[in-house]
Amino acid sequence: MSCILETQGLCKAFGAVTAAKDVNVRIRPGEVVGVIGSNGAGKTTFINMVTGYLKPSSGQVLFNGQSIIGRTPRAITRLGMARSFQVAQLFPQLSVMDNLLIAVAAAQNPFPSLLAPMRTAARVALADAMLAQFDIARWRDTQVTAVPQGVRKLIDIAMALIGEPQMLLLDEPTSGVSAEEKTALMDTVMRVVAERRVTVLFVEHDMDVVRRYVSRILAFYSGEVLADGVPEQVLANPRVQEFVTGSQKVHQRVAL
Amino acid sequence: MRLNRTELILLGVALLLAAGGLIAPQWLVFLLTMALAKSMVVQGVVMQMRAGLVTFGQGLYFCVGGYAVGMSGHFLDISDLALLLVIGVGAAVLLAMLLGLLMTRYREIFFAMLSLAFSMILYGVLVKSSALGSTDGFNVKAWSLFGWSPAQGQAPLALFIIIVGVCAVLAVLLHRYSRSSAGMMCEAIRENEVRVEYLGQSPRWVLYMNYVAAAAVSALGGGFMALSAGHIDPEMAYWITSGEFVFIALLGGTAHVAAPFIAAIVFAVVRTYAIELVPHSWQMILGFTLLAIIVFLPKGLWSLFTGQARRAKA
Amino acid sequence: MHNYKKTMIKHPLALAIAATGLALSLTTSVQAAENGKFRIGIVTFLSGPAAGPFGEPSANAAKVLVEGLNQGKLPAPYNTIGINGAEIEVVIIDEAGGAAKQVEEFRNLVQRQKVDAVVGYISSGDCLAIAPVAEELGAMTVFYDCGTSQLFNEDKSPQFVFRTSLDAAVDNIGAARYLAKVRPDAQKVAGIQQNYAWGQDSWNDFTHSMEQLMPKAKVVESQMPKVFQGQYGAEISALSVKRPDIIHSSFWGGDMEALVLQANARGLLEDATAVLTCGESAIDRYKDQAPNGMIIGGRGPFGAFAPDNELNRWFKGSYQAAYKTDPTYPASKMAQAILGLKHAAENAKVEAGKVPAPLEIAKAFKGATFESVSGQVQMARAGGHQAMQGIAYGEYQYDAANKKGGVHNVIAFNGECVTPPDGTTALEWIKAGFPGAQCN
Amino acid sequence: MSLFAVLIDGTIYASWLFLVAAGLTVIYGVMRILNMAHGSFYAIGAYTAASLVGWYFNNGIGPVWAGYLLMLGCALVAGLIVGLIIERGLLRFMYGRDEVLMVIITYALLLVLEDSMKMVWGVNPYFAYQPYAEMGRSALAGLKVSNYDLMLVGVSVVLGLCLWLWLERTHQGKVLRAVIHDREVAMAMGVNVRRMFTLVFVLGTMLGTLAGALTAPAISVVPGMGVEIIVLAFAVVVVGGMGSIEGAAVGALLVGLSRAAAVHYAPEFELFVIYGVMALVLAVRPQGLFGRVLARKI
Repeated sequence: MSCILETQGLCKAFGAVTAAKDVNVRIRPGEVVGVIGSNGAGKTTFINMVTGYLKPSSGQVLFNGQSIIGRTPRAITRLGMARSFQVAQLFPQLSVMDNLLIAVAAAQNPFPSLLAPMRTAARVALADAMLAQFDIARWRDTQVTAVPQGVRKLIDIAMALIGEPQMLLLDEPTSGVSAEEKTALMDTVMRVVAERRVTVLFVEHDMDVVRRYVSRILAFYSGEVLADGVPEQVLANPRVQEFVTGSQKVHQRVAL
Repeated sequence: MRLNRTELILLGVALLLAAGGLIAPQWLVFLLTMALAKSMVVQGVVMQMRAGLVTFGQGLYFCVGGYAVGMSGHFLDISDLALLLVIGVGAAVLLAMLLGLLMTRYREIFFAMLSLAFSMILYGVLVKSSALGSTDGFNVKAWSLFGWSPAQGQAPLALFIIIVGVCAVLAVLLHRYSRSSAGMMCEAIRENEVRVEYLGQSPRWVLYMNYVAAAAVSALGGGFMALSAGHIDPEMAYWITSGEFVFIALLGGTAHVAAPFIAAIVFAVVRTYAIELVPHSWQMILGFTLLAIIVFLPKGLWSLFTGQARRAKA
Repeated sequence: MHNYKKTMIKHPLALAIAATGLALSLTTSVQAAENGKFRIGIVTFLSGPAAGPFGEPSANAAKVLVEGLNQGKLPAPYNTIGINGAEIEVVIIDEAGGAAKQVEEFRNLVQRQKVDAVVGYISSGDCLAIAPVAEELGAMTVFYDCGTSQLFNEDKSPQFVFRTSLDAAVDNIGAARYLAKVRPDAQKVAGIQQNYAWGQDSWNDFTHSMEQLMPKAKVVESQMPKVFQGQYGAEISALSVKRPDIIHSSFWGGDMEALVLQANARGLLEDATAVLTCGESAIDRYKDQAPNGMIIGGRGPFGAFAPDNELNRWFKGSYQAAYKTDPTYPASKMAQAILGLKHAAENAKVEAGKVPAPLEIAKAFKGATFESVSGQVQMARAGGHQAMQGIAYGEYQYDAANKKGGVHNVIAFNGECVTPPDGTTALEWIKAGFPGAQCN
Repeated sequence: MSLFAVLIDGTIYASWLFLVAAGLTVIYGVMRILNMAHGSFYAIGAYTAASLVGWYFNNGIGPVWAGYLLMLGCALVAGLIVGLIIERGLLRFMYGRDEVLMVIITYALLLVLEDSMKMVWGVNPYFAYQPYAEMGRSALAGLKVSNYDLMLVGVSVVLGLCLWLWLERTHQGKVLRAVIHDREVAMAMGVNVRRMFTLVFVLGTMLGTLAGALTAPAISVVPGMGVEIIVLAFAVVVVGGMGSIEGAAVGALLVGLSRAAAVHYAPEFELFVIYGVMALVLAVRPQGLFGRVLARKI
């Protein structure tokens, strides 16, 4: 059956370090896939390669069956694959509304017009709708620097979704968010992506969060896919427990 | 085209200024003309500052505009002001479209240094070319406008009214540009270029358009400078000149399209009195002014109008 | 976006700032109204590398002279108070900053400061830019130093613009004539000039003059370092490998001193004779770092080349008294310009104590002959707007006993010998072989 | 013959360029401040040396060798004082500001210093030639070269080595490189970055004044001399890669040799050589020969 995203023998080496070794992944439309793995396992590298920020040393990436190797992130975004970031990538000096308006304008026209004003009623309506959907409308006119972390992550994702992507890659959506907020935040995000029928692949450290939303897990270890399957099965896998979830707890202890 | 309040106010101020020119003493009229000519170059600097790029070579386009006007007057015997300015802007745009391909690859200090290098190369070429009077430069022929040429001694006032008109139009256009998608995209690039890329927009394309547009505006200033001063020399492309434009840009701030105009006028007045009152240490006064602005008004004189000074500092 | 109008009212401070300019300017233009004094605007370099060698001495000379004139201390024919009985008042302006800025400041001097005459300008670029403005404003203007041959080719029918200094071509014609007299056997000529208009023109005039006067001599090397470079190691090597007999240079100020020091230390000036057209301006500073016999000029009969007349004795004396050093040529030239202005103003035939109008001064200045610290000056060129004087060259001699530099076997050439006649540019005249030149 | 001359002249000029550029690159490397006022430091060094040395020799105070010590000593002291005043009194309040804004702050500083120098030393040239003349000259393959210039080559080589060793071999150097590499991490590791900044800025200032002092005897010290060398020093630093000592050395050699070659073979192009080299290098290697590219982590 058809895949929305498929990688074939994806490899990436930074000098001596291998960040990805023969990664073969096939994602079907409508799936919600979780990617787990300790730090440096190559999760973010994977996303960066798929979205064109990094060029793989070798291998192939197919989006809806067409190769997107060597394309710029903007080209890939326009094809319908959007992403969010570990650290929310926003325009700090601008208001939340302006952030979204820029996203709308960018999505609507690859060649921005020089004199027509960016802020049109139509665009504002679109942005407002998005804010409402994530219910963060009350932050509408605040400067981003004054907005709490959790909300920033939501804005980051909202901006990614404004272009109506078919697929969304979430890079640690809950990182930098306090444990209490996590579930609330993820509920919102998952509600919205479900409403928009977007295929989702998200990187996450917190196993409870992963269990709660995904239909399938990819476990990364030192650039390789250790296991791929339904959550129970993957999390039961001894090697996963040894290298991923286990080291995960250690990692968290270290971090504290 | 419908004008919003800000634009109406800009045009109103311009009208007042033009009217003031009729009663103001001649030297003041001339001083304002020069200040406005410079302010156009400063607009070019500010356009790039909004995109997070500081150029130490905007003198390049200032100079190209000036020389294109002067040379078309000398070698092509063109005296029509409008035509001359169009030629000046055209020349600058062509050059910018070429250099822009390279410049848009650079950011931060490297952009600053490379822009400086290019304007210094032009400076070198002009110093070498004795046909253009080398460092002495040459005098620009008197101008006419659509067949009408101003009476003896009336040229400065006429030019003042023209430049005020041009500045008014420019102000409205730039005001719209700053609110347009492209203008906002520049700010977005300054804030976070990677994100802009991931929104499906090409930062380099936006910066390229911005660079060329800035060059055109600056060249217009250069052309007016040539016509009002009546003389041009390679000094226009020297890095100190470009530094002065950055100076004025910071003085005004990037918050509003009117800021560079006000800053240029304030600068001209401060400098001329500094030179008159303390001929031996006027640079020092400029230096302290600049430091004071940076420390107390990080967003420039304009923050006095909006009361942002404190907020910006915090 | 914030509402412009409302915030304006919310911030009167802002309004104040924005309005300061206009307010200030209007007030002072009132204060600078005519006050019965003869206001002279002095423009010369007060900052930058030209301030030390040229600007400072010029400004000092102006002060000494104006003070002397206001107290009527000068010897005849200038022993009358001030200018035409009116006390002199000077406004000094810095020439640094480029021609465009100078045009602006010139207009301020005339229209805001209401000066009765402007005396100044060292940079040729500034002179070229100022001339048309002076004519447009009908402002009495005396250029005291700039030497570009272009000045009166651009300003064809001058009315208010005068130049009491010599065309730079004269320096180099004089240099060539001097060489023809003292070094007729010289074979290889090299040159080093600052890479800008002054240097390029000087070298041009000199080489063409040499072709006429010393056809046997060949140019073996020409160096054009960036102005104010200060380091001439490579240039000196490039010159010395060509083993020239003569090295011509139009260097001035710090560059010249650095060149002499470095070239001398590396033995270049022992094998070759240097000809420095501006050499005199550092005569007190070379000490034993310049070889005896180095040929130096003073851009006219100025400084060390100035004649020993009563006027010059007074000038030297009071300059010495005020600044503990002899006046160099820029000082003499400034003095000459002011004296010329006084002479013209007092022959403008207006009642004593009145300040004559620019046109009246100009009429009297045109073609005038006046006494100066450099002897007699005739405004004999460019329809009576350009001074004609002789020029002198000599060899540097260091008197180790009392640590003082001087000039030996000075040869002076009279004006008709080195000055191109009206209607031809300097270069044409040189290439034609100096037709009509009468040499003493 | 003239090829040999090119090498000699190029090396001498390069060593001077390195002296001038060293302070600039050290400050930029650690503090990310492209210091426009560096030229003024150079000028201050030159003025201090020239005025004191002139006074020392003209009044025959003491032996010649002491004159050299005086020359260097006073320049270093001047650098120490000026550096401390500026860093403590102004810059430390500006840290964390945008890189380009720092450039402009130092530009303002330059304007102020230029006029302050006029107030202290006036506008008349200072001409302290004795140290230069005293050393005499030697002939290399028929080319007469001033020993002072040869000495300059030695000095800058030694200086370069010292800086390099200091950065690469000493503990303090390691800490500094940590600051250069990642300021936050260095802070986290408990490095007192503020003190490092003070140290480095004063060092950079002293390098600047030292360069001035060493140049003074060969030239005539005039107002505006500082402004003239800034762009030159920038070019060298940008070519070599900003913040890298070895880069500055290579950049200096590249610029010095190409300029010497131009002077000997194509005097016409001497004026463009420096900017030509700079534009060329940047076009090929935007970060300069030895510059590091910092990929943005997302």
